Parts: sequence; structure tokens; C-alpha cells
Amino acid sequence: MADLRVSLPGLDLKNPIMPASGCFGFGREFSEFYDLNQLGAIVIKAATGKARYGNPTPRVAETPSGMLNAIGLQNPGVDQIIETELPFLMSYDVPVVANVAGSTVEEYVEVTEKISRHPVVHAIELNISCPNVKEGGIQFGTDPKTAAYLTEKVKEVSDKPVYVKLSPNVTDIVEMAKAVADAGADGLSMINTLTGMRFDLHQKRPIIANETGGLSGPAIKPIALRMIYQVRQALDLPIIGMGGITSAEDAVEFLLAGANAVAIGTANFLDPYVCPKVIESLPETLERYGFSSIHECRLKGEGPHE
Amino acid sequence: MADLRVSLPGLDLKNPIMPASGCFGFGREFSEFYDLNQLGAIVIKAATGKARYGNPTPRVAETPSGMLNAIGLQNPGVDQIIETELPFLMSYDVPVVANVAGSTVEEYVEVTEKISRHPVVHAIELNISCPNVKEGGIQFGTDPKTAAYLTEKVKEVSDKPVYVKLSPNVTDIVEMAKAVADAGADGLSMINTLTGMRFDLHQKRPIIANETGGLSGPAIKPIALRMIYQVRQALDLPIIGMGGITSAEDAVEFLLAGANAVAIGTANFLDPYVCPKVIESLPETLERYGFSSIHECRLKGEGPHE
Amino acid sequence: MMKEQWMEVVSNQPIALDTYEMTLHGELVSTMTQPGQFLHLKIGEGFSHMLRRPLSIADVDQDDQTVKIIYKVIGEGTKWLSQAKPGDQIHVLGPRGHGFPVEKVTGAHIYLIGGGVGVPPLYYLGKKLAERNRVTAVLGFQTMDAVFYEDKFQELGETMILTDDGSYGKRGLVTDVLEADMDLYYTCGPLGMLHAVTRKLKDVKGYVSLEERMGCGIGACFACVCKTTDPNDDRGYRKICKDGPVFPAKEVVLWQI
Amino acid sequence: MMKEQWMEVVSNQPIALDTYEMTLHGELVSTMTQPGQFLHLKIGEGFSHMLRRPLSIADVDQDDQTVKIIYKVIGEGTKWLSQAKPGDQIHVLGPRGHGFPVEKVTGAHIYLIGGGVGVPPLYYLGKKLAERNRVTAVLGFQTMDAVFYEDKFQELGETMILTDDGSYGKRGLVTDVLEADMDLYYTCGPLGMLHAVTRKLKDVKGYVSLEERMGCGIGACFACVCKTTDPNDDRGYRKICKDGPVFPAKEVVLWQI
Ligand SMILES: Cc1cc2nc3c(=O)[nH]c(=O)nc-3n(C[C@H](O)[C@H](O)[C@H](O)COP(=O)(O)OP(=O)(O)OC[C@H]3O[C@@H](n4cnc5c(N)ncnc54)[C@H](O)[C@@H]3O)c2cc1C
Ligand SMILES: Cc1cc2nc3c(=O)[nH]c(=O)nc-3n(C[C@H](O)[C@H](O)[C@H](O)COP(=O)(O)OP(=O)(O)OC[C@H]3O[C@@H](n4cnc5c(N)ncnc54)[C@H](O)[C@@H]3O)c2cc1C
Ligand SMILES: Cc1cc2nc3c(=O)[nH]c(=O)nc-3n(C[C@H](O)[C@H](O)[C@H](O)COP(=O)(O)O)c2cc1C
Ligand SMILES: Cc1cc2nc3c(=O)[nH]c(=O)nc-3n(C[C@H](O)[C@H](O)[C@H](O)COP(=O)(O)O)c2cc1C
Ligand code: FES
Ligand code: FES
Repeated sequence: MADLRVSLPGLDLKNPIMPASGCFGFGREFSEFYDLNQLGAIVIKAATGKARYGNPTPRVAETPSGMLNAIGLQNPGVDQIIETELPFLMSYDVPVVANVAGSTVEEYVEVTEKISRHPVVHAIELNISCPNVKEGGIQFGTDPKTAAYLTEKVKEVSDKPVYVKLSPNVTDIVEMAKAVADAGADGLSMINTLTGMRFDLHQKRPIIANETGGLSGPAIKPIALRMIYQVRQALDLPIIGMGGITSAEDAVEFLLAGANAVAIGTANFLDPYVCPKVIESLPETLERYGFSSIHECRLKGEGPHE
Repeated sequence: MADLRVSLPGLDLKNPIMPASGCFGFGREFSEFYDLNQLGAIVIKAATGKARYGNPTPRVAETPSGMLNAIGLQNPGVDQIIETELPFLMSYDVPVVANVAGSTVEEYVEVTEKISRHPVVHAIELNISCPNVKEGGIQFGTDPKTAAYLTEKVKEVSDKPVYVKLSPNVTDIVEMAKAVADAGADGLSMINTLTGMRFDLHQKRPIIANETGGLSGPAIKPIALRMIYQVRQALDLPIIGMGGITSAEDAVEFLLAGANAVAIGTANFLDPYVCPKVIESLPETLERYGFSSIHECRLKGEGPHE
Repeated sequence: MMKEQWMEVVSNQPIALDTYEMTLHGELVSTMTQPGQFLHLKIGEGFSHMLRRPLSIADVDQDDQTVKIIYKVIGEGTKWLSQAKPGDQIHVLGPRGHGFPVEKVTGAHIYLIGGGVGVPPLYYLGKKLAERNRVTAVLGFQTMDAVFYEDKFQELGETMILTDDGSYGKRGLVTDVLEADMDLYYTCGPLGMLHAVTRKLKDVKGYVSLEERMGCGIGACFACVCKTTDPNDDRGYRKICKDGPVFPAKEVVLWQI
Repeated sequence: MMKEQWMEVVSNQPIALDTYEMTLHGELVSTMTQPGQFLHLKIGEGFSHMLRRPLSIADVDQDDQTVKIIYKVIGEGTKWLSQAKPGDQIHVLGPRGHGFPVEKVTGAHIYLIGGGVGVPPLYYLGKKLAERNRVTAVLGFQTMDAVFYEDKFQELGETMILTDDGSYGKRGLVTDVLEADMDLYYTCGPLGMLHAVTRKLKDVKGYVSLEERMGCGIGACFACVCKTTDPNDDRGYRKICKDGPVFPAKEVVLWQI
């Protein structure tokens, strides 16, 4: 059977499949559906310094093969997460990736410092790209200098490897990737959502109360694949790939594009069992395309990524 | 019955529906399906200075609710288009929008100068955003200064109003729109395709021979709507909106977002009759949502765009 | 416990203006015991529609293993549902959420106050309550053609129908006919109606069922939150899909600013 | 002239490994007279699949108003097709393109050279040609389980089956058994095979049927072009969907650099 193991900074994964941040809460709800031990890792919802209520509702809208969301980083705050959510995850033998967000560099640094010390947290995912936070959020993700500065500061205080999660809402994704790589990022997560809108024809206003929202789901898969491919051509950094994955075939396509592991977001909403299903069908899928391990998933003529 | 007429610089449209550039050739093929006189306008395929063969095949790939294309501006060249294609369109009472592309400023200027003089051409659509041309193409569309310079030069020689077609592959679409507006653009067309990729799992290489292609179709609709909305908040310039329109509802959604007229691209491939169908159902659709004319399609609390 | 199933469409037909009643069959029905819970339905083929549609359980027949939903055709999802034919399979996640608490209610005079497609969950609720209580139904619809299930509610107790345009029953809003002669009320319908009802019946114990656009429908995504009235509430919010959709009327803020 | 129709699936069944034969019924069949043309089929519901799938006409019955297509399950589109049941409606655009010229061919010895799912169009072609010519079929398949329509071709003339692995018929490639003892050939199959066939039969008049990923399928988008061999050709290219898919073997470049 094909070898599913992947070893990345901080993350020894039994398989390359993990739920994406914000689409899996802190794991509790999905633990009612299946044993979380099956997962390669769990990326938890963004943590901020203080509790946040997030944006007014409606917060989601459907789009062709996708959805918009503007949750607005609702979360109980880093202290509460450490106190009530992480202990629950301790009962599983699955590395946790803590997604960190904030409105200021100081907030990112504070949250990272606190959460990275927790033993269940094996890596930090620096969410510089959440488009739903008005103050700062979007700038961190679209300006290479700011992103690099933030990465540097966070790296200084982090006990764990830092994966920077890139925003696709940029002209030049490679420039962004290089900037955070030079600033010390241990890996990249890509992509976050693309900014989009839908309008309610009856109400004559945007469907999402926040007006714009982040587009996710299969609709953005070709954009995610392109960006991962471009960054892979330019850099050797580990990449956790995501954007519209719904099947083992999709996962393999991301690995081919240059990802080292993948995360599944929106598809969890349609099928709560999607992660274990993808994991289960991954070995036969790999074999069908002639691969005997995750590490072998390379484009023709390309060597291993690490 | 709801009034479908729209009046834009150079374009007195009997209805706001036109086929998008590159998806309708020069009209001949579709004229075998229906009477082109039904259309609001016709946007013809990009013209370049000399004939181009374009990219190697495969040039298209399917994606969830969308497709990728990398045709690579195949066209017979501006002289041949004037000689053999425009006369055919003379037999219809429909304004033609000539899409102009090039690799250099000089080429754009030459093509515009020639084609804008033809009586069937009522407006120029300046394709600064075709992502499939390696030399120059992408830079024109993603750098505000270059885009402004090109717009200025083209305006100098154009007998007809110039609509600049914006690329969505940018961090700040409003900055791009403002740059070309200041440079004298009479209107905007938005959006062109987003750069994307798909991989062939059997062959282990990109499906598109050109590697990347332009993503179009319903998948990109939320991004198009967002960009049009953002530009509409910032500018009063007429906007021809496009990106994934398949129905009269979609068209109204684009009008609400801020477009003054709309173009339908990819949907023509699935249903060659989509343009006349949308035109036919537009009056009842407008009425269902309480509009008695195209000009009334505004968000709550917003005035007319022009 | 079973949490999802491809259920079979037994019947699917219009019962009022743009309103359909669908009967689904499957073992999953055995888990559907709480009125007010909802089913989360997959729409369309494959992954073309990434969001499921929440629809309330309108009636359950445990012997037949069938569940009924009643839905109004609003957009693409409900239109797709309306085209389903007997024998088709529809993927159902659920029942989800917490419904109306009925276990401990006996010997009470209870009002069921529904508006439009807020009426369906009240029927299954009414059936459960009528066994040991006196039930009065006050049901508002836009117009005569939109009215459904009047006879069925009448079997449970006194039933008043109102229409906005007066084309059937009384003309007016449900609040026009409400008196505080009740021990308890349960209400489901448009937000405006819920607001008016809870204000008018502010001194009566009541439960409201809320709607919100949902992402996951299982409590993981925070799409469907509403605020709590108590500023000292430890979370300050509730998830409609998981903590609700039914809440004590006094617990949640109906109109957010 | 009618150009599209929702056609009804009459039957749809596997006839070889991963290979299905579908019979469609509708008036559109009356326009399907040219072998080598293709149907452009809509896949899935609504606009979830933006590209149609081109599939060759394999057989036509004008009396019954039915057309047959034979397809191999490759990806999502053909998988979807394979799940269609009798009574389902499939939207067909077509027939599109230009097929094999058969009108003026009489009294000739003609080879039909097919590989895999390139075989289907040759059957309808063979039926038309066999009326007034001697037909020999050379059909290559990967393996025994992939073979289909052998009997049907045998009714038209001498038929040789080859398999890559020798599990059925002769082992080898179609080119292994080709002699230049023919007046004309028609070939359809994988590019590698077309290349080998046209090279081996470079002194014989022949027609090839090409495949390419298509956008519009009607000649408007320039997705499906191939280069012409003649450097002085006024366009330098052909559109496979409109000018083809069938071309004189010498007219088009099979392998682009
Ligand atoms: C707990 C709950 C129970 C419900 N029970 C019923 C019922 O029994 N009968 C009934 O007719 N309707 C009910 N609704 C409303 C129903 O979910 C929507 O009418 C339906 O989802 C509309 O889907 P659509 O695809 O037709 O509309 P679209 O507008 O095309 O849907 C687009 C998206 O918006 C969401 N959406 C649109 N309107 C609503 C809404 N009012 N509430 C929640 N999400 C919405 C859809 O789920 C979908 O994700 C209920 C809603 C909730 C939250
Ligand atoms: C003129 C013509 C006639 C054909 N006749 C037949 C036939 O009779 N029987 C048969 O089995 N196959 C035939 N093919 C090939 C058939 O079109 C593809 O196998 C089919 O489109 C694959 O679709 P899919 O969704 O299953 O695969 P996917 O790989 O999921 O398709 C993705 C996209 O790629 C396109 N594509 C993939 N492979 C091909 C291909 N080989 N040629 C063209 N487009 C492709 C699809 O149309 C679709 O747009 C023909 C192709 C052409 C061009
Ligand atoms: C409802 C929702 C909430 C999300 N919240 C977060 C978040 O808190 N932090 C983050 O980095 N990304 C967040 N994302 C982005 C996802 O992690 C992921 O990058 C994106 O959705 C693309 O993957 P997908 O198409 O598989 O969903 C969220 C996405 C959705 C749909
Ligand atoms: C096959 C194809 C060819 C295209 N060629 C051109 C072109 O020549 N010039 C141009 O400005 N846009 C071109 N476009 C972009 C479309 O005009 C349109 O902006 C885009 O496809 C979004 O609209 P849609 O989603 O309705 O297709 C092309 C798009 C497609 C799919
Ligand atoms: S819909 Fe996801 S938390 Fe309620
Ligand atoms: S597929 Fe569009 S030109 Fe052939």
C-alpha cells in the first residue's frame, strides 16, 4: 500500500490530509462524526488576543462551486482556547496547527507566544490573509514588506515552526512567498480565500452583511494550483496546499502542483466525512497514477521538493 | 415591458447584452444559430498587428463551474480582420466593439488606429489583460503606470471611445481603474480571466500546453462582482461587466453591482443560444425584481451610475 | 448513531403557491424524534452546490420510516428539490440542532404561532403536544393560495388562519389575534413576525425558532450565530444550527444592529 | 435546420472494459447523415460543467430516429454519461464538424483503421461504404476486455483485431498488419497510432480523424486548432471542430512541436 507519511517542519504526519482552519472549529463537532485520530493534522480556527464576536450575519453565501464567508474571526480568544479547546485535542494523537490572527503585529506576537508553548500545538499557521478583518488584516497579506516584518516578529517568539498562510488577492504571489521565506517562515500555507461578493436581487444589497466575503471551494481550485505551482518553481519551502479540495484526486493534483500536504476546508460542510474519505481512498488513488508514496508525487522531470 | 436600452459612450444599445471577446469569434459561427441583430453589441475576438497562430494545444481545460483557456490571441491580424471579418458584421444593425491586443505599445496603437476607423466599429476594448501572451501582455494589465501610458497612447489615435479591459490578477483593482480613467479611458470592461492551472494526473504535467490559462465561467462570478462593485464605489465611468454570466438573473446581479451593460463569454460554449435567451428573459426578470428599466438597476440607496 | 443517509423520495408535490411537501424514506427517520430540528439537505450533483439547505422536519412517521418536509421555492436549491421525483435519492444530514422542548409540558394551553414556511415545524410539534395539552394554532400566510395544512392543524386544536391580503381567513397579522390567554407559545416564521410576537407576548413563556444562512450546519463554522440578550452570558452568542434553531424567546437578540 | 435537442436515452450499457454504448432518440437524428461527425454533449446539471464533451456518431438509425455513441469512461463527463438511465434527457448539440467524404467513393478497397475509442465513427462509416465498396477493418485495442463491435465489423468485411498484450486476436499494433493493398484508408484513434499509420501509408490516399480538447465545438473559440502541412496554406491552421475532425491525411500536422 502506498506510503502516506509526510514529514514537514514540526509535523510528522501519518497522512498529508488535514482540515483547513475555520472549517473545522476546534474539532469537537467533527469528533461526533468520526475518530479524529485518522487525520494527518488538525488546523484549528484562528485565535486572536481577545475574544471576538465577528461580523454581523449573514456571514455566508453560496456561489457556483463555491461559497463566500465573512465570519470575521469569531473566536473565544487565545487564553480561552488554551484553557478549554486545546485540552480536548490532547486526547488525540494528531498534531495541531494553530492558526493565528490579529489586527496588529503585537497581537499576532502575543497570540503566537502563548499558543505555541502548548504541547499539542506542533506548528503555527500565520493567517496574514484573512480578508474579513478591516483593521490591518488585508494589508499584512498583500504587502510583502509588512508580511515579512510580521513573520520575523512572530518567529522571534514562536517555539514552533511557522507556516505563513498567503492571500491569493495579490498581483505577484511569488514575491509574497519570497518575502516571508526570507523573513524566516518554515513553510507556507496557500491559499486563503479570494475576495468576492454576491448580491440579493430581492433586497438589492450584498448578501453578506459585511458586503465582501472570502471565496472558497472548488471554484478557486485552479487559482490555488497555479499559485502553488508558481511558488514551487521559485522556492523549496514546504507548502500546505488548499483551495477547493474535495477528493483524493484533487489532493494528488495539489501534490503534483507542488504541495507537500493539503488541507480541506469548505468540502467539510457538504460532507462532514470528507477528510476520512479522502484519506481512505488516497492509497488506491496514488497507486492508480503510479505513485507508491506521497513523496513520489512529482511532475514529470521534477525532483523531490524538500 | 421593461426598457432594455442603454446608452454608453459610442454604444447605443438596444439591450445591455453582448457576447464577450474571444468567445464569439467574429460572429459568423453564431450567425448560423440565430439572428445577430438581437444582440446589444458584439465584442469581437482580439485583433493584433500581424496574424498570430497562438499557443500549442491543449488550449482549454475544464474546472469546477469554469474553464481555463490559453488560446494565445490567435487571430488573422488587423488588416485581414478589416478586410474579411468586419464586412460580414456590416450586414447587421449591431454596434461592434473591437478588442485590441498587442505585445508592444506600438502594436496596440497601430491596431487601434486601423480598426477604429472602420464604420462598423463603435468602440475599442483595450485588452491589457490577456494573461496568455508572454511578452508584455501581463505587465500592461497589472501595472497601473504602464496601463495608463498605454491608454493615453491609444486614446490619441482612436476615432472611437476606448473601454479598457481590466485584469483581475491584481492586488488593487481600484488603483488600476483609476489609473486608466485618469489616462482618458471612456469606460471599463471587467473582468478578464484569472490565471489558473489544472494538472493531468496520468501525464503528470499541466493540462494546458501553455501551463497556465485564464479562468472564466461562473466560478469567477463572485470575484467579478466584487471588483465591479469596488470600482463603481470609486468611479463614475461606464462599466461593461462580465465573468460567469449565464442567465438574466446573473445579468441583473452585475447591473446591481455597478455594471452598465454586460458581456457573456464562456456560457456561449455550453449553450450557443445563451445570449438571445438572456435577452428574451431580461424584461420579465427585471420586472420580477421591481425594475422598469436597465437604468433603474441600482443598489438600495444608490443613484444612477452615469 | 446514524447521522446521514441517502434517503429516497417517496413523494414530492405542490401543496400551495410555490410550496411543496416532500416525503423521504430511510432508517435515518428513527433518529428524528425532536420537533423543531432540521434536516440539512445536499443539493444538486457532486460539488456544484457547496452549501446544504436547512429544512425543518414537518412530520414524522416512525412506522413507515418517513419524514415530511415542506418548503417554498426560493432559489436554486429549493427549485432543484421541487424537481425531485419519487425514487430519487437525496442526501440528508441530520436531524440537526435542538428543537422545541416538549417532554415535560402537560396540561397547558399552548399557542403555535407560525408564518409562511415557518409553519412546517409547528405541525410535528403540535402533534406531539396535542397528546397532553390544549393546542391553539395561529397561522399567517401572504395570501389564500399560500395557505397549507389548515385541516391538519384543525385536528390538533383550534386553528386561526390569517392572510396579509385578507383573501382567506382573517386579514392581518398573527399578532392581531393574539391574547395572553396561554401558558406557553412556540413560534416560527419571518424575523419581523418573531419580533412582533415576542414583543406582544413578552410576559409569556415562549420559544422561537430562528433562521440564518448556514455553512456547516453542525456548529463548526460560526456562520449562523446570534447574540444573547444577557450581557453576562459566558459566550455572548448562540449557534443557530447547534444550540438552536429553537431558543427560549428571552435568550436571544432577534434583531442585530 | 435543427441544431440541438434534449435527446432521450433509450439504452446505455457497458459493451467492453469501461466502454459504454448509448442509444439516444430524437428528431435531431434526421440531421445526422455524415459519418465522422460528432455530437457535443452537455454534462451534468445546470452550469456545473462548462464544457461539452465531443463524442463521435457510431451508428444511426433513421427509421427509429436513434443514434448510437460509444464512449470510454475517462473522467467526470464520461462517468456522468455512464450513469444515465433510459428515459433521461441529454442535451445534444450537433452533429458538428465535417466527417469522412463517402459520397463519391465506389468500387474501392478501403481500409478502416481504428484504435480503441477511435473505432466508433468507423462503424457508421463502414456501413455507408460497404454498400458500394470492399471494406477491410483493422482494429486495435489494449486488451481482450476492451474489444467491441468485432461481429458488427465482420458483417461489413474482413476484420482483423489486434491487442497490445496479445490477449485477443493478433498481438501488436495495427501498423504491423497493414499492407499498401488498398485504394483508400480512413483512420481514427490515438495520436501515436495515427502518426504511425499515416507514415506507413504515406503513398496511399487517406483520411484521419483528430481529437482535441474543445471549447465551443462550433468554430468560434480557436481551442481546437491544428497546423496545416502546406506552409503556403492561406490560414496555416484548421479547426478540428469545424473544418474537421476528419482531414485528408496529408493536410494536417499530426504532431506539433
Ligand atoms: C433551521 C432552518 C429551518 C428551515 N426550515 C424551512 C422549512 O421548513 N421550509 C422552508 O421553506 N424553508 C425553511 N428554511 C429556509 C430555507 O432553508 C431556505 O428557504 C432555503 O435554504 C433556500 O434555499 P434556495 O437554494 O432555494 O435559495 P437560495 O437563495 O438560492 O440559497 C442560497 C443560500 O442561501 C441560503 N438561504 C437562503 N434563504 C435562507 C433562509 N431563509 N434561511 C437559511 N438559509 C437561507 C441557502 O441555504 C443557500 O445556502 C429553514 C431555514 C433554517 C435555517
Ligand atoms: C471529435 C471527437 C470525437 C470523439 N469521439 C469519441 C468517441 O466516439 N468515443 C470516446 O470514447 N471518445 C471520443 N472522443 C474523446 C472524448 O471526447 C473524451 O474522452 C471525453 O471528452 C472525455 O471526457 P471526460 O469528462 O470523461 O474526461 P475529463 O478528462 O474529465 O474531461 C475534461 C475535459 O477534457 C476534454 N477531453 C479529455 N480527453 C479528451 C480527448 N481525448 N479529446 C477531446 N477532449 C478531451 C473533455 O471533453 C473535457 O472538456 C472524441 C473526441 C473528439 C474531439
Ligand atoms: C467559513 C470559513 C472560515 C475560515 N476561517 C479561516 C480562519 O479562521 N483562518 C484561516 O487562515 N483561514 C480560514 N478560512 C480559509 C480556509 O482555511 C481555506 O484556506 C480556504 O477556505 C480554501 O480552502 P477550501 O476551498 O478547501 O475551503 C476559512 C474558510 C471558510 C470557508
Ligand atoms: C476561450 C476564450 C477566449 C478569450 N479571448 C479573449 C480575447 O481575445 N480578448 C479579451 O479581452 N478577452 C478574452 N477572453 C475573456 C472573456 O472575454 C471574458 O472577459 C472572460 O472569459 C470572463 O467572462 P465569462 O466568464 O463570461 O467567460 C476570452 C475568454 C475565453 C474563455
Ligand atoms: S452553520 Fe456552521 S456553525 Fe452553524
Ligand atoms: S472548439 Fe472552439 S473552435 Fe473548435
